[in-house]
Amino acid sequence: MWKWLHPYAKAETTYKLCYRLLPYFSWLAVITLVSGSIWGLFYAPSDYQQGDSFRIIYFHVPTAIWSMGAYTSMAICGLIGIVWQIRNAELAVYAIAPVGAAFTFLALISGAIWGKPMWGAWWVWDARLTSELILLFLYLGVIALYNSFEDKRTAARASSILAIVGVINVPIIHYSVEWWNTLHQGASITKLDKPSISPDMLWPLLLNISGFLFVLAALVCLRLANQILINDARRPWVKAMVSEKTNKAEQSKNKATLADKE
Amino acid sequence: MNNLSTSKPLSYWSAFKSIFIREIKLAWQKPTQLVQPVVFFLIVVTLFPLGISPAPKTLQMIGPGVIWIAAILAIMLVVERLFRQDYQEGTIEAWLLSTVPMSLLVGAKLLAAWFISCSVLVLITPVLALLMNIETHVIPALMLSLLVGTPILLFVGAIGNALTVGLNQGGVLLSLLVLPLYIPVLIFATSLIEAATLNMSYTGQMSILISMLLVSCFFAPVAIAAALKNTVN
Amino acid sequence: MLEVQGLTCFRQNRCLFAGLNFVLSEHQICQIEGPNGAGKSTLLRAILGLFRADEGQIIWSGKSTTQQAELFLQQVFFLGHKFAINSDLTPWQNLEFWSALNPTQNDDFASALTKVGLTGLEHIPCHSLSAGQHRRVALARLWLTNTKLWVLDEPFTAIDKSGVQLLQQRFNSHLTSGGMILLTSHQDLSQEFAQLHTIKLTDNTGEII
Amino acid sequence: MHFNSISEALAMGGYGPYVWSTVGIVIAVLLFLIIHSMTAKKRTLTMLRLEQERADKIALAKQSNDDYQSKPNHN
Repeated sequence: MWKWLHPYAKAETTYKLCYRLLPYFSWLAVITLVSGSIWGLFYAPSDYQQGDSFRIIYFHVPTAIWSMGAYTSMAICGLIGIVWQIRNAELAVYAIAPVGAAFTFLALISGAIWGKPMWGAWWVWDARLTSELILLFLYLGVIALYNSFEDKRTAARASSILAIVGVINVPIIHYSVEWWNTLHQGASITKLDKPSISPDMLWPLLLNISGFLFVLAALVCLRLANQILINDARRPWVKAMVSEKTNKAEQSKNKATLADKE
Repeated sequence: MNNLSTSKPLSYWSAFKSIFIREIKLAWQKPTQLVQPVVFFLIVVTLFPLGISPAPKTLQMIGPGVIWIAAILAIMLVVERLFRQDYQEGTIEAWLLSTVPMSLLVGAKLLAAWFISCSVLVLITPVLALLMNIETHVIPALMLSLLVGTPILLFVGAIGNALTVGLNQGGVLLSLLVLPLYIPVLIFATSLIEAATLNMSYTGQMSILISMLLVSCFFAPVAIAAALKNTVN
Repeated sequence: MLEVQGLTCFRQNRCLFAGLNFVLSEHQICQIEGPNGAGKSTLLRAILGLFRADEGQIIWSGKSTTQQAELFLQQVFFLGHKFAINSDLTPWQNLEFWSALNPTQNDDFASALTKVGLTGLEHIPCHSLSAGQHRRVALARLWLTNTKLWVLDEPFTAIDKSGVQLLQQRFNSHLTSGGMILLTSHQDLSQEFAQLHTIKLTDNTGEII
Repeated sequence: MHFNSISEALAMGGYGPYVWSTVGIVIAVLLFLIIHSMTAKKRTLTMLRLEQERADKIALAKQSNDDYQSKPNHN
């Protein structure tokens, strides 16, 4: 029944929706990220224990939160795509994956840089950093799996299945790593958790958390639109777009040759 | 003779049984495939004392982890070729076209694969435990952890194999997909053994492992069936 | 009755066929023709649900096959490019295994293997058989199955003349007992089957709306 | 402002290199992602255009080949 509920116009509708939403997300992202970062970097008071190095929190925590959030939404899209056979949801999986991987990478790097002054080492097997590292592997798996299939439809479904399997594991991994961490290192190492944070510090953090969410949303809109374009390459509406582009290219070429002659 | 309406009733149980028996027969005909993971398991464990230190204290400390990592690698070998022949010969297609649910058929295959390849790994661990200088009272815990843990590894690995079986390059991609998913099992299993070494109760870790086994028993065949259906496309 | 309605299949963004319609009813045999890469195998696989069609429906006795997958599969016999014969098992074991998963009219493997001329080879592993014999093992299933619809992908390749004749006899007896056959072949079959229908797939790279 | 001067802000109480390198990396990665995503459409359309041209060429070649063969006395 669902198959009949999604007529082929729907891909085009989604494509247009992506571009309609894009400016809102982009502007919201710019406003929140710029204000949050400036507030956090220059105006928020410094932490009494960590000094000004704590300001890395404004980048580490949002990316860490949304790296997990992106994985979860990716898996939800995969599930919707597999269960209800909705092509656009399958396409969203690979639209989200690279952005999520980049966020995970940022969370890891910022965590490591923060760790250097805190622990005196770039890498400590801290619970959150370790699970971020494993999350990065999970993302890389999804991306690698998608790219190794020639047929992109098969690729989209395979990576959807992997994302679903992965998301069942994410909480288990998180929990197990946390547990392993307390077992092996006890409480001697300060975790990257925010200890009862003061409101002056919290507001910019919330701004940046929402800012990174908008960045994620905007990027996913762009990439999803592109995925739809690739998937629908043989449909008339995409063909019209391609031929329009061809005409434009020819026109500009003609202009160039005319200019040369003159 | 050509009456199209009468047919022998098809039972799920006999289908399950026939796949199980087929796997055993196949394994019996190709004993090298049966022995390979076991030998690999032994060799990998042997490398560690040579590479780190043969001091009994060190061996005792790293022993459980080493045995578990070696078991994971050995199972990766098993998993890598799990569905390959069936895929290449078209058996997977035939399964998909059978009226018996795919996940049941996959379950039979996995159960047989566990008996064929993984049970041997569990059985030879006492030998490895002696090599790694692990105290005798820890050996039952080690074997128990492998008994519960190896099916999880096999089931999760089979999902990875089902996803990549249609591709030419299997191995590296498979390990990228599967190894991160193995981490929780590794953590809980080694901590179970650690608890046993300290003469502490390990029911907590055991129950976590068992619940992971149940979850993977339930989900893996469904995921594998979906993945195989997708690969055959 | 098998009814294909508006079937459209893409493979890697290439349109194999679009809006394909045809009906196959009892006692009918239908041959799908076309050059290599025209999508003959894909069409067969799409009908069986092994390939996800982009558009269209397969109707089996009045209902969509996706709604009654199990009922449909109970009445279908498929022989593809790969014929699901394990090369380490014997012909006998292969048939035994196959019959445990598929609806059959009897379990008389001996006579089925005799029919396809494999007497005496029942109990040696399939990898020591020739390609043609390999194929015959797969074809022996035709004498065991009691499904209504046969979907056969190139059943005549790697088969000698007498084998082809034998197959055609079997097809005819299946057709007279109310079966239907859908097959791909490069051979011209109009001599052998009076009621033959053909579907031509051209090298279609067209578009659909 | 929490800091008294720009140079103090840049120093970040001695943690300047850490904080600013984080900011730099975040900006670099985000910029890369944004540019990569924004040019994706263009790349796709170019790819599809080339594909289309190739298909047209093949069709043309086939057409002329057919014409050639259909002529009765082409030798």
